[in-house]
Amino acid sequence: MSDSHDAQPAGPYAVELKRINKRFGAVWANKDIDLSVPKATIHGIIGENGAGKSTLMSVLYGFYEADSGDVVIDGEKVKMTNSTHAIAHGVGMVHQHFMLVETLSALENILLGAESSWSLDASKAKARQKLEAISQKFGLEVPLDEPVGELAVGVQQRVEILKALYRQAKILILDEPTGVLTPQEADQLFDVLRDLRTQGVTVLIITHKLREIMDVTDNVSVMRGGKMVAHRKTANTNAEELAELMVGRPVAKDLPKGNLDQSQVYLSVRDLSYTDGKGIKRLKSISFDLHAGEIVGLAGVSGNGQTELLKILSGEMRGTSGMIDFVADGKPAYTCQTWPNPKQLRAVGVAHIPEDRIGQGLLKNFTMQESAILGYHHDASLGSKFSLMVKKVRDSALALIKAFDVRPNLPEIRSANMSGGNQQKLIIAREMARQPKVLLVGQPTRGVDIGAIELIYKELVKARDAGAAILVVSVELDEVLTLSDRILVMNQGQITGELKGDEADPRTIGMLMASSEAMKG
Amino acid sequence: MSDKKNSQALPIWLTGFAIPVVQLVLAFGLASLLVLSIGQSPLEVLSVLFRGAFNFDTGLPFTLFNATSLIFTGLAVLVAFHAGLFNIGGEGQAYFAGLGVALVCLWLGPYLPAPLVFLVAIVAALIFGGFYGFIPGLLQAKRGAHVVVTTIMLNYIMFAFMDFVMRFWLGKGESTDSENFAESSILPRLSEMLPFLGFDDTPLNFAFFFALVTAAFVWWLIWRSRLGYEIRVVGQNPQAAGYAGISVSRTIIISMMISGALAGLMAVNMVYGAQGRLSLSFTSGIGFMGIAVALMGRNHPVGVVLAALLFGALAQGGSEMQFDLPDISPEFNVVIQGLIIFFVAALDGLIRKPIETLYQKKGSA
Amino acid sequence: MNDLIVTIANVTGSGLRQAVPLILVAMGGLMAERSGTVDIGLEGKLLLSAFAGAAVASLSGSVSLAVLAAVLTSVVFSMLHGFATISQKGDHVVSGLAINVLASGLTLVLGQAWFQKGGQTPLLPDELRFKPIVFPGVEAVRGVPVIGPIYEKIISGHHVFTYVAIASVFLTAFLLYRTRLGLRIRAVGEEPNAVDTAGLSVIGLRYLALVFTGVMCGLAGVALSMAQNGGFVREMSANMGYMALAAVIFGKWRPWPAFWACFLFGLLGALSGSLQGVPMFGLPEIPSQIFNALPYVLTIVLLASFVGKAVAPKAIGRPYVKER
Amino acid sequence: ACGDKAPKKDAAATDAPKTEAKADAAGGPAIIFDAGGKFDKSFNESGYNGAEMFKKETGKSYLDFELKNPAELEGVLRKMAQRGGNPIVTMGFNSGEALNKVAAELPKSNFVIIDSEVKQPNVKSVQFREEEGSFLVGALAAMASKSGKVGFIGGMDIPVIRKFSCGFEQGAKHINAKAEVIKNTVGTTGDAWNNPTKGGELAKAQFDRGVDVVFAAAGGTGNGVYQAAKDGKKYAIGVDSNQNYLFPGTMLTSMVKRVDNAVLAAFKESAAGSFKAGSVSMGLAEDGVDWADDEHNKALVNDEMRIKVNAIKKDIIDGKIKITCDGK
Ligand SMILES: Nc1ncnc2c1ncn2[C@@H]1O[C@H](COP(=O)(O)OP(=O)(O)OP(=O)(O)O)[C@@H](O)[C@H]1O
Ligand SMILES: Nc1ncnc2c1ncn2[C@@H]1O[C@H](COP(=O)(O)OP(=O)(O)OP(=O)(O)O)[C@@H](O)[C@H]1O
Ligand SMILES: [Mg+2]
Ligand SMILES: [Mg+2]
Repeated sequence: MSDSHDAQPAGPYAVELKRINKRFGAVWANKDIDLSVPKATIHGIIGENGAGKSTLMSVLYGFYEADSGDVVIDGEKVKMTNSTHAIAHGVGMVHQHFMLVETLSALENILLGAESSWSLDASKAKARQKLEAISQKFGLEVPLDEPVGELAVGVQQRVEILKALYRQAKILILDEPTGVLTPQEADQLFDVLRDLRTQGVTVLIITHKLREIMDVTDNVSVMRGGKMVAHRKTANTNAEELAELMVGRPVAKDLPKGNLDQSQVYLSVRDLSYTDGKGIKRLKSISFDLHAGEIVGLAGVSGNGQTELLKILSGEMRGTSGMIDFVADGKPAYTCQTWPNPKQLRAVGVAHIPEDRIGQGLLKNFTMQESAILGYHHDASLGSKFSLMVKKVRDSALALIKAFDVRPNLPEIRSANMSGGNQQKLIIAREMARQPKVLLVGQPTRGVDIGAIELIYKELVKARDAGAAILVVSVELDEVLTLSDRILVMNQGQITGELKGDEADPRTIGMLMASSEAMKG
Repeated sequence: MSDKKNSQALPIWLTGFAIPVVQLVLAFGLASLLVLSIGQSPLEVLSVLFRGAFNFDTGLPFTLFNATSLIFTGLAVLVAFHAGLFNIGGEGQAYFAGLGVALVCLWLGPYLPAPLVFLVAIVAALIFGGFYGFIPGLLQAKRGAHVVVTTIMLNYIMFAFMDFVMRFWLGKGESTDSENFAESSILPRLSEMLPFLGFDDTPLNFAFFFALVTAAFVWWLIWRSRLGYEIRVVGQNPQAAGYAGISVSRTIIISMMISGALAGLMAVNMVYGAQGRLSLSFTSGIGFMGIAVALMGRNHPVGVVLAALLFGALAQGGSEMQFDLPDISPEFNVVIQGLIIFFVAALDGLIRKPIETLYQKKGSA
Repeated sequence: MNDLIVTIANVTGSGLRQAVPLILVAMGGLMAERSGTVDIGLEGKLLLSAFAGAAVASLSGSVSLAVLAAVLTSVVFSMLHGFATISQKGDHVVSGLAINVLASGLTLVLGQAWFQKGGQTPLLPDELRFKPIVFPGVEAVRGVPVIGPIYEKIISGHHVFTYVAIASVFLTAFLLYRTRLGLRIRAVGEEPNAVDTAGLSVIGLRYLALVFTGVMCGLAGVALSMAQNGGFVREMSANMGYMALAAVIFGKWRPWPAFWACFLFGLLGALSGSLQGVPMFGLPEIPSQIFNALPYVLTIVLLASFVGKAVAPKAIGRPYVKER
Repeated sequence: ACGDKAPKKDAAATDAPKTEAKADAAGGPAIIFDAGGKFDKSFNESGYNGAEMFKKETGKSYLDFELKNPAELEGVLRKMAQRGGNPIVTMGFNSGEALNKVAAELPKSNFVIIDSEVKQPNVKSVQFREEEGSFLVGALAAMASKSGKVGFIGGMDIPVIRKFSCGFEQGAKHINAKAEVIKNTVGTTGDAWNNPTKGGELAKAQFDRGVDVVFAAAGGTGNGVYQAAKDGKKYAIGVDSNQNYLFPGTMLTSMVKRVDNAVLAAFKESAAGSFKAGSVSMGLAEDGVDWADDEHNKALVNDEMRIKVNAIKKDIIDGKIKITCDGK
């Protein structure tokens, strides 16, 4: 296995990118990129965070204009300076960060820019018919009249795909479409992609999950540091080789864990219930214990109450009823109403890595070092009673940067200018730095490349071995299986199953989760 | 905001000084055209404006005096802005604070020693102004009533209230002013504190230094204090605030109180410092101008001080124009202000970007 | 009883008239804000167009030229705002504020230069004004209880801009919710990225919305100086632009609620005027300040008790740059 | 050089000579207008007319200044003194306290204040008995009114304006004891003097309540009132200057307040070196206030009315009719 280029797959090509260059200021996101995608195939693109995948696809979609290079579609060189051009040439894209207007209905979102007449009502009526046909053909059901913001992410994803299909995309680009999907939803999506392929649609898909690459693609291209480093026929490669191509070194597979005394309870939850503003019961009498030195994985299809549970335990939201006992603080159990707020909890050793890192975990316009103290900004070590000392804040950020290899090594950089993977590393570093007794973790590796995943897993296990009690909420079954000493499965706001980590297998868990799906449907 | 990263590489003299100067020149250039169009000499207008604003006799002290009030109201807008709130209520907050200051000076002034009056008057300004900022803060935090709407309404309510106060209570005889305060309960003027400067006959008073100190304090508050950190988190992203355990509603209320209190300090300059009595409508739009000052100053205290000086100078130079150039209507000055706000603040990028790229090209070449 | 109805009809009619500039300006502001542009410069545009209308009317003697001039002036300043905020990505509030300051200076400087009346325009003769329209049959139904006063005072007897204002609400609501342009404008104020990737021009849509804003403010200015009054007086916009903006927020950025907010402001103004001097609660005289404050107090009470949290269009005030 | 009683003795003492030295440089009379501006079509404009009359009669120029906000006044007064303004006339109800202070500091300069009283040895206070003139127009209003209801619209609730409304009401009741006077105040800020729209609506509201003659004392806001009266075919009464010409056929009369005369007289006195400090009260007897009777309202005021009003005027001058208005 070498880094040398395989030949590009044979034509005829739906898409050819030739010597594409794209720079953002000093960052050379795409460097002399060539890519050829045969017609009616599914083509995977992989690479580390920041490798330039999204940029390349945005160039193909006309969202960014390349500094130099050509875009050739169906053998014809086309001008591609604007999404209008892409749409006109049958290119559709589902962006990594959804391009949906949350206040508009699904139908309106799909329609936007592709209305058939000046009258919205007429356009809607026409579109509704057309969409029904498309939905049926591909099994992509969405509630057309609900505001998109109120739909689950999986459904939003479908809206995005419908948007592209509605415009009769011949070339469909999907940028990390499975990042927020459950395995079941992802499989459904792949079925749709295969269907599309048989209809002659060419699909380009970006993902960090090699399993998915192996599963669904015909060819795969690997990017690293803004360059295209390899092309493979999927049939001729395997996950290990691809991982190595991406990271440039072999990636460790197994995760050694120490054997620990796990008898001491750190956090105890009893009969916790939560009813939301609309009167829907999101949590129904949840009870479980979290022990020192253990990682408990909370598996389940998203939208079954995991998010709410995390928010309540972290103090961000109040439960409706039930008791929570933080054993380590030596105080009696709290009720839902007296459970402290996140700031107080962090001070006594309950840390929280949020599911939504950009939305919650940091502040785009803050510097990295300012984001690095979020939630700990009352820590005595950072200054005097009322003031924060810049030097101390900076030093604490540098410590995190060092411990977690956060890049770039510049505490003054704007948080928004860090890559997603590095944002995630910074947040994890921040929450783990003060050796919390209880660590609540939501989707730790969402959108993160395998190199970073490896690091994050190692650090979580290190914290566990140091005696922390860790609750990991994840929709990635592999993740839950890899990390957990014990696995809880959530289903419609209840805990429906508990398995020992080494006894659990994907099938059993999948069934517990699937049953909840069936009940929902 | 996104060009911050780029501008880090550029020297401060360029971004903070040279570019604004070019922008100012452009604004004045356009104003000159207008002057020409009404048949006057732009050079003369400019020199009168400039001399009027900066001559050492009366110009400079008046400029500084005007700036003092603007610094306070500008800082008020700034603090609220960092909490994500747009406080249009500086006018009402300062007006009410004026009442607080006046009551202290009228009631306690004759009995307390001057330093004590000073303290109590400032505290009164803070409390009255703060209280009138607290109301919209509370309504926003607890009831979701938008601050922009409530502060506009509260301004009018305060105008009516103070009208009532002056009419039925504090107004002296047939006048719409209160009694003059006792001499000992008026803030010392600069001409008394530093007689060698020779700023006689000008209302410039101790409040000017107080404004500078306040600006420094606000800088510390926003960028160096723990509370300021929380204020900025809430202003940037309320979700993140919830995650970090920062109470959004509490922070909103506190920020509005601070904002109102800062606006209230304007009354220290006007009521306690310059006028030595409470008069009807003494705020006369200065609370409102604070918005322009804060935004021109890029919501940074140093910027606020500079912007306040600029507007203070314009107001003073403009009033000098009335004496020396009676043929130009006094409102001309307002046009110049508008042009400056437009060119220096709103159209910032138009001039800034080309200059910056030019500079960078030269640097790399 | 009939007296009461007559009084109510009178107050309602007056409230409606007072709301006219507010409604027109609010519809304009609403469109701008829905497209993502904060427009605090409504006040300035109102003032400028009021001046342009009255000035051109008295200089040219032509009503249509005057209306054209008012609308054009307002549109030009709207485009200036667009240039600063959309093209140059400047701060929306600053640009709006600059326009307001410019407006209050320019109207006076130009007015003084052209008419030498301290910034006022000459009084407009009747033929250069929009007079109230009396509907047919007013005389006939005058005596009829309830219907008579309602027909005479609320429905009939307004100048044309009252009807234009109401039509503008229908128009705005229709444009926004029933046409594809409206869909696009709503989208661009929330998620310009989505609009861009749908192959639409973010900039074009925002400018277009601002043209609408300009036209509306222009009409409001004409209503002010050529219908409700007969000429321009300095600062005659009297903060109506800010009140209209407040109404847009009060109405949570939706046309009909914003209209009702404007109407409420107008009505409260009318009420406070007609309650003054009426003996009440056995008191000889209630201070006028109480009546002057009344509309604002009631607005706050309503806002805090019923209206609830207003959520602005998500992308409002933020320049559109392609970044994450 | 300064009086011992002046509290800020040192500061004043050092600056007084300086002020005087400069005073010789330019010189001439000066007038300071309040925030309404010199073309407000009423109070300030009347003062402006007086200054212009002086210019025309003597060929001498004068200094003037429009205040942008009341807080400026003290500074402007001082600056006027430095530039040799003598006398310095300041217009408006809210300049009293500022002048009181400045006049004490600058004993060598002479000041005139219109519409307020300042007791200083170098200040002449000119106040008008607006209630007397208002009484006359009130009487005329009641005579012209068919409904027996007349209206008053004042800019702000301030003492001067209350003298107008008080006199107006008593005048109306003098003619018709059952006359009803409906009063409105436009606002609580300086904007109230420049809000014709609101003025118009207040007038219309009064018309709806049966008023058929309305008297406005509200500066530029009056324009809206008169326009509304014209549109509604009612009568209106102007204020300060003679505003009859604005809408012949609508303007019943105007309550003229001869600020112009007061300014002219002050300027002239000073020019002649005979400035007299002290308080002056100008009423009907002194030609300080009056009702306007000219060709524009000839059609509206018939001889019977004219005779009656002039009789009342005489009675007031003779003290037979007593008007009690204290402004509070
Ligand atoms: N709008 C932008 N402005 C500036 N730099 C950008 C922008 N978009 C991308 N970049 C930079 O270009 C490089 C490539 O980014 P890109 O998003 O294409 O990476 P990626 O391969 O999609 O990574 P991931 O797997 O995390 O999605 C990165 O270094 C990134 O910082
Ligand atoms: N707007 C930007 N301007 C300048 N540099 C940027 C910008 N955005 C990102 N970068 C830089 O590019 C690098 C990688 O960023 P990028 O956004 O591609 O990460 P990412 O891994 O793709 O994130 P994600 O996986 O969440 O998409 C980082 O070092 C960051 O500093
Ligand atoms: Mg990326
Ligand atoms: Mg990407």
